[in-house]
Amino acid sequence: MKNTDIQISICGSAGDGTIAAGDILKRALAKGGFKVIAFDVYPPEIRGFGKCISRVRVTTEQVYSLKHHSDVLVSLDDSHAIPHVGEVRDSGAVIYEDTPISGVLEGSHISAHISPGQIPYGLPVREISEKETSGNRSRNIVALGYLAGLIGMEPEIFHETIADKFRGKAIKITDMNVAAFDKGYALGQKTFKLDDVTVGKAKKSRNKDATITMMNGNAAVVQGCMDAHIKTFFGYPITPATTIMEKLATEMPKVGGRLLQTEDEISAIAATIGAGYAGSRCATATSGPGLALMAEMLGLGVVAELPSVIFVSQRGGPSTGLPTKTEQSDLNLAVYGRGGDGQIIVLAPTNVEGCYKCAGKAFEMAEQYQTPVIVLLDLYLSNRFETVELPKQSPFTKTSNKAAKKKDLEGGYKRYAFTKDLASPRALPGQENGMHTITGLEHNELGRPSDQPRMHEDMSAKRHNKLLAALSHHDITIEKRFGDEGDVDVGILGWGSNFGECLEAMFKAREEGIRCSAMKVVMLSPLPLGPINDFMDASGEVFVPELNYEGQFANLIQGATARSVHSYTRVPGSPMRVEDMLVEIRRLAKIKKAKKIGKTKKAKKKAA
Amino acid sequence: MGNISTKPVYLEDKLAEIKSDGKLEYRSKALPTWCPGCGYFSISEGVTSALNNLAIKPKDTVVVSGIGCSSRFPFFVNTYGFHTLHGRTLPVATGVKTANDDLTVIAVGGDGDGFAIGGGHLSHVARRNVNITYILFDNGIYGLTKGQTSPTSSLGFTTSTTPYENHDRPLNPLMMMLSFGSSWVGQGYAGDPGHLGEMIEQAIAHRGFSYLHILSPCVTFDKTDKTYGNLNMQVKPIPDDHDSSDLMAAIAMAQNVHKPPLGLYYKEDRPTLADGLDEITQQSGGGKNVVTAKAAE
Amino acid sequence: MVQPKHHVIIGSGITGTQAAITLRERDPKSRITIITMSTLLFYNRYDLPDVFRGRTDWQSFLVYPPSFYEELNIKLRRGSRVVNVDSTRKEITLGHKETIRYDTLLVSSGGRGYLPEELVDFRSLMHNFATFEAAMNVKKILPENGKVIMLGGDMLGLDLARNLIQCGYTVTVITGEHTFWPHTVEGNERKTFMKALESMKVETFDGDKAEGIASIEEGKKGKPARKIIFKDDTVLEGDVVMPFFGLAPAVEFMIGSDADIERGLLVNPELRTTNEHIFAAGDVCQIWDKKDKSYKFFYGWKNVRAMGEVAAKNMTGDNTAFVTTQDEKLRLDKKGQINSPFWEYD
Amino acid sequence: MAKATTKATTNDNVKSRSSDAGTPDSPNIITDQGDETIHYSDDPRDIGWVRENVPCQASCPADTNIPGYIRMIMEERHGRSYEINRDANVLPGVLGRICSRPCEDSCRHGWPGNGEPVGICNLKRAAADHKHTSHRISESLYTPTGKKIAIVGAGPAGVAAAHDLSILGHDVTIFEREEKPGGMLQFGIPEFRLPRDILDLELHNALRLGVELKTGVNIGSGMGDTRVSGLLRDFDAVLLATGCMAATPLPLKNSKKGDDPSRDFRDVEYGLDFLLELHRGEKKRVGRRVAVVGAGFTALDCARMARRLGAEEVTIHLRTAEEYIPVSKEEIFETKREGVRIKGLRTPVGIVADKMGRLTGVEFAQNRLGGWRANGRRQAIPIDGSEFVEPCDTLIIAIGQITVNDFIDVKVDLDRWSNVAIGDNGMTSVKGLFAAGDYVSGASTAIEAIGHGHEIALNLDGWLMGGVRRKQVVQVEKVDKPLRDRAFDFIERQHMPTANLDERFKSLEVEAETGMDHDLAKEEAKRCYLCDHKYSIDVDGCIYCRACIEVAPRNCIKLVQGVEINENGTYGELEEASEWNKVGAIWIDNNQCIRCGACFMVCPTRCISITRNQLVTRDL
Repeated sequence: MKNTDIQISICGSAGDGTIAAGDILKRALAKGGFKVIAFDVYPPEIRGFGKCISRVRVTTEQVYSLKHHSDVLVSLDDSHAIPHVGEVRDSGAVIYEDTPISGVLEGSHISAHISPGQIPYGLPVREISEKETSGNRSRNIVALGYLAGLIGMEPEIFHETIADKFRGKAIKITDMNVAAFDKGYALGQKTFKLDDVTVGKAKKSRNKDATITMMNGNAAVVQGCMDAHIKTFFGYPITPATTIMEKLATEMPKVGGRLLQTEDEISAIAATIGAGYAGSRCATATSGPGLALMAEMLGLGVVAELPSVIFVSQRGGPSTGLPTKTEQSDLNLAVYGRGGDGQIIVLAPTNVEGCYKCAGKAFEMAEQYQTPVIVLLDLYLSNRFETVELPKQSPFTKTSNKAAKKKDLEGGYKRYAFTKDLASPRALPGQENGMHTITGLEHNELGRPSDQPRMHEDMSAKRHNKLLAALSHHDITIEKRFGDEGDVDVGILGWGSNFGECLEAMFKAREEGIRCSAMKVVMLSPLPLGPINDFMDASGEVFVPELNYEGQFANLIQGATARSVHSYTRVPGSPMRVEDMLVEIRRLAKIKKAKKIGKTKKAKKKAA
Repeated sequence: MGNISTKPVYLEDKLAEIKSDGKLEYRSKALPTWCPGCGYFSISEGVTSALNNLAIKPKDTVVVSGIGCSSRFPFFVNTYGFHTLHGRTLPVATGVKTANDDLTVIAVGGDGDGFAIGGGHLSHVARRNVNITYILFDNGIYGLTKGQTSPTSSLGFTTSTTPYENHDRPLNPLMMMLSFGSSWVGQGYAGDPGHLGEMIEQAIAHRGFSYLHILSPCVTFDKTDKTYGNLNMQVKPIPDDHDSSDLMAAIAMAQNVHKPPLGLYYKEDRPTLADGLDEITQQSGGGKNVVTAKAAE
Repeated sequence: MVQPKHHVIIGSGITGTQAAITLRERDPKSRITIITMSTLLFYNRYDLPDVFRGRTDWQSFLVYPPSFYEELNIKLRRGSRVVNVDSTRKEITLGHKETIRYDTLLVSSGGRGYLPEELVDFRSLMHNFATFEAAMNVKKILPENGKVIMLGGDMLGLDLARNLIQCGYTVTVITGEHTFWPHTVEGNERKTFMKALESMKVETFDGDKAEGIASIEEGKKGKPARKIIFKDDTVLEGDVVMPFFGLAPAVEFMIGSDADIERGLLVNPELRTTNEHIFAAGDVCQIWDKKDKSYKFFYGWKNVRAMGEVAAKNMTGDNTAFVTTQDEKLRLDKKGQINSPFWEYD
Repeated sequence: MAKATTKATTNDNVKSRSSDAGTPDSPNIITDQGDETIHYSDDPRDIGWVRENVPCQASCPADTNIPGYIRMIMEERHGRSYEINRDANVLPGVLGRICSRPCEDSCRHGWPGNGEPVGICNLKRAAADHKHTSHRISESLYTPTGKKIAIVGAGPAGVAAAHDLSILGHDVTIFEREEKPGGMLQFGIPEFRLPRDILDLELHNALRLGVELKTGVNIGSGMGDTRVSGLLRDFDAVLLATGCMAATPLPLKNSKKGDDPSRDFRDVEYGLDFLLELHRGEKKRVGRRVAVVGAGFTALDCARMARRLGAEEVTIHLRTAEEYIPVSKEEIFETKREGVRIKGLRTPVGIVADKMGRLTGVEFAQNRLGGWRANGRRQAIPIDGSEFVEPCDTLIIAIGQITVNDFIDVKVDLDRWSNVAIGDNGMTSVKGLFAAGDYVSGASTAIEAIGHGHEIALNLDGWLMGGVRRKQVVQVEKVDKPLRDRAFDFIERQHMPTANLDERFKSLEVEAETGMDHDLAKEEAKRCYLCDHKYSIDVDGCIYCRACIEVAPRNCIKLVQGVEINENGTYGELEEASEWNKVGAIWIDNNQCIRCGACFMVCPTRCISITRNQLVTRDL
């Protein structure tokens, strides 16, 4: 049986239910046992009339990014979908409305743009929707049903997913949508299928200790928080981090956790740090503009050595920037963005499963090293859906507090005692004999204000060096290498959400015969310099692709290693094109070859 | 509210009337991007009518906003506009007005922008009596970020961040603004565009800080609470015998949140920020106010 | 600058496609658009019986690959139904409400299977053979060695019949006035050809003798899927019932235009309709025959392709008259089997 | 933009509502006393609105309030539906079967993109079929005037006029040549299309208010004939409605007398005479192969009748083509289904007979199509030398009817087609002598005759009474909420059930169409857009939020900056605006509106209102 690898794009105007249709599609297919990677693009407008695209790639085997060409395009709004007809491959399907409301000028209908190699499927979406529901709101579901019927997916999993989607609404709403789906489905089944898009069988997982689910990065963060027994959360809505708070708002009260929407980010981080002081596992979530607002309070977290976890989902910047577009341009802000020497831990997961791990580990590290921990995601990863295997048993500790013991408390408790591992035993409010005062001022071991030069040097060293221990952290993958082993022509050093594209590019390059490997760096601060240097030693040319303009990661690496890399930066607001990266890799492989030949010639000359 | 008469209306008569009226001059070319049915359309209509009726030229008007659905407003009127940062509307507006007294400055914003993130600024702009108009679009929800609870969300209201009901008691903006010292406080309703237009006109005409609170349904994210259907049943006009110079009566009336009275609550004439600044200039023995001098030319 | 002309062709069959090729040769800079209801690119319907030989990949039926249309810069509007032609504004309205302006228009929408009005009530119990999709549908439901009842028995049907028989199916033709359409075969000649049919193992049943069909019904469980009941109470059973009563021109969308219609679009030998910008070619038109002084249909692959070429020439300023090149006689080959020029194509 | 010059004068026309409540002219009056719910207007823009927006009514020669009666079927008030019909046309059950249906050609549901027209005619019949068995006819009678009126001819025009005039208080006497009333309905239409019991019942109901019917009376100048001059002396007014009862002759080659082959050949006859004789009770025979020449209902009726009389091959020969003949597609389909074949582009030019004088064939010339004639029909031009022969045993010629004037013994002015000339009020050149129906207009349709009879009756009354007593105004009535569901728009046109072919041929009386049952009729009634409903936006209350446009099923609500005003004061095209500062109003484009009600439901300021706008006749 052929492996399934289908990418479906649904494109419409905001309000058409584009994203909702994509959501049902990916949930249903994940339920059916497929691997799913999905990413939506939606406009910054309120509901307005902007373009929405939901892209879902469904596969039998694990893949790492979306494809550049889709197999099916569903148009819910021609004006938005027409520019995307070209992304459908030859013999792929284009599904569209063939009974629009009003007349259109020549060329304004999508059928005018379908190339001879693509297969057109027109259907009266709106009419069917209105017929079934007396309204046009179910057009997306009708189109989805048609798609499912056409390429032969199981209707039952869709019924369940639709019921889930509309749970809590009137039963009539669910019934109407199921009816709309079925009408579309029946029509799709009846339609003579001419494209070559087919669905194979899904593979069943064998891991008994894991549950397979489909979720996006933000949901994985939430799952990580929940498995790490989060207690308090304070947040302020901001795209694209809002859904973390929304989900936690549902989940946390169920296990006695508390969540509060504060009036702004300033208040959110303040409350988070306050809760951390009180010993609660706590977090907040924001994006670049909110992180900027939090900078001052994070400085307090550093100097006061209090645990807090900040989930940051990056979007296009600077300032309000591109609220609904993805970018990796808050690296500098996360790593450096505080007044004074304010080093903290920054983790950047590269996929949805990583979001889960990093979220849980962030709490452990924050407590263990008594520091704010930023988990750096971006819109692409926050909203990208993947099927993941999550352990049935939580792998995270309930607390990693280095609690002040009886002997620590005897004879004047030193909140900032210099110890071997540099993390001081911590007393929590309510603990007997542990009373102390926290301040943003520089302080001595007791926590009392001190402006002595030696104290500032020692405390600065303490705050800096205690974090280095996190580099030897056994429980988290700080760096990991894929592809060819040993010396390679091109080594790709990637980080964050973009690493999926790096992997796809690496695999493609290897297919072309280029010796190539890719390494991901998950911990951005402090930086795992040892393995990075090793990787650079093994790589003829080091290729560092990332989604920001300045090459923030490349600069970080170059600054830390004093070695040069090939920085490759793009800021399209969308994921990087694998094809474009491949062009660059080929170019670098040629440079490497030329150098090799040069070297050999030189060597021969020498010998002669 | 709506034409319940069966008497026919003739389009060409109506169009001629609207064209000669001049209101359209205050609209931008671009169509508003609010969700169809949004109460903000009503406010937009009211503001343009009011400016037109008061004969304030578009060039002399500045509309300042922050972040949120309502803060898109400057894009839909044909005046000077300033779309600033979340919650920071009022300080920017104060700066604009202080720089040029001749401008009519209208600050617009929503309940989240004004009473959550920007709440700290409210009290100060009110007590200083900056001569600007603050039009507060209250839909009791965060629309732009797709439906979270706001400071004016009702108790028990369910949103995506209060999935188990909102337990935070909503603010009483009218009482706050009355107590902060707003020199003009009134309330309108998007579902009653006629009355709303009159209120906006009065608010702009007032010399001093005027605060107009507008109840406006979010048709997309609030299907249960502050809907047109519910508000239509709740709102009522302020009784004719209300004395708008009586602050205590106004505060008492502001308590009636279940049957919100529509109209002018309180009005007081007192020196504005600019008056005070002029006074200080004089006291310090300095020269003539630069702003006024410019205007005099 | 002079705008390039927009030639629009309705119908993507052999006539329309040939016209597009000729138009491109003669007017390299023009815009050419072919509008068709089909979702497929042009294929020969003559090939369709191959479906029963297991040729079921639609791509193998395509006469030209997709790149052909791109190379010739021919715009294809598939899945599009023409609902109106406004000849005063020179505009075509499609089913999805898009309007397309043309400078010259060629109507080559062909014909669709005619079904006598008295059989219309039973339409849902019959299967047609007009498109690839329809052919695949018949193939799907016809059991191995199954039996096909063919009504009418025009030459399209008889072609299918001989192919089906070679594939091991049985075929019964209910004969009547449409048998051998478009050939006119009467008297003794008809008897000869009927016999020849039998020698080709086509079973025949004289429908007229049985006073015509009274009804078509679904067969009982375990029995063949269809039964035909004649007015004289004769009953015939089969797995599939297929009507083959010749073609009726597809012209309904032209009713609002000022091109004349009788059964088909009426054209002069240069294939011009009564509107100077509208031409018609193929099975959809009736061509004025000066000699016979009547409007005549010309069927067959050679004819309709020639018509496409003639129309294209005349659309680009020529004045060529269409002359049929096809022998219209039904004949017997050396083995005594029926052969028809209607079945011949390159 | 055209500037409006007409100012509303509607205030002058507002009358007290209470006096109208419950009169047959104003059905369904909302009796709620709270606010003004009924308004009357004679503003040309309002009358124009109804004329343009209720296309079915506008195209009905009798001005039938079609949305009104269809709505009643929807409400299962078949009796009320029947009475609304009867206001315009006293023979609903008859017309529900044989009407030429100009309304369906103009029905909004049949406009491009909207699907197929509503089965208006079938519903008319359904109302008649399903009204209660003890249905009470409502007539509002006027006080007797003492005036006496004679009507010549009891065809549809005469009967319609007689009915109306008797209601208006006049004493009416009808003189009819045949033994039974009904004219062409009684003698020209086969029973398989119109059962005679239905016809007789409705004729009886039309005339039973006191009209005196004298049958078997020949009006003419011969012996024993009643003379028109005498009637003019004995009555205050005389109305001629004698119809078009003579067949148009067809001159053919080989016919001795040149102009009328039916006199030379036994097997050649005129369709009209064929049907008249059949319905007077004569036994008719046809050969095995019948050729019918003609393109109207009569030709189709003769062909179908020939099949029933045993002909095996019946062919209708057309001069033009099927596309261009004035008969509904359903009728053509049923005709073909009965085995009749239709062949086009041929003009009969001669008769072919054997030595015995028996018909063996007809000679035709091949035609080509010519231009359009003034009446909207195609011209056919025979081609020289293209003659050919079609064999047949019987030839029926049904190419039209003409009027006969030789029965009038007073001098009356004729028009250039030799029809009687009448003035605007229907009066001929002779004082007190009026004319109506086909007799005036030449052969037309039953509904045109009824419409004309109706109209002339009102004029005649005006003349007799010294002034018009009634006037047409628009009654604007509030409707609380939309009466339709969007889903209704997707209901397919319901087809008229028919008898199967075997059944039909069992006897000449078996009705081919069997009528819609209760549920089928209701389903079809749902399809009516109720075009008399007007959705309007109160611009003063509109906040331009476009909620209505969002839910609109078509491009029916528009941002407008101007509007064309037609010369007659009605609205033309809306001028749309795309820029916000040009948008004067959001307005419902009534041409596009399909009355689905979606906009009404969503309007946040409730500024959309629905009114039912009906033309009513009010006493002055």
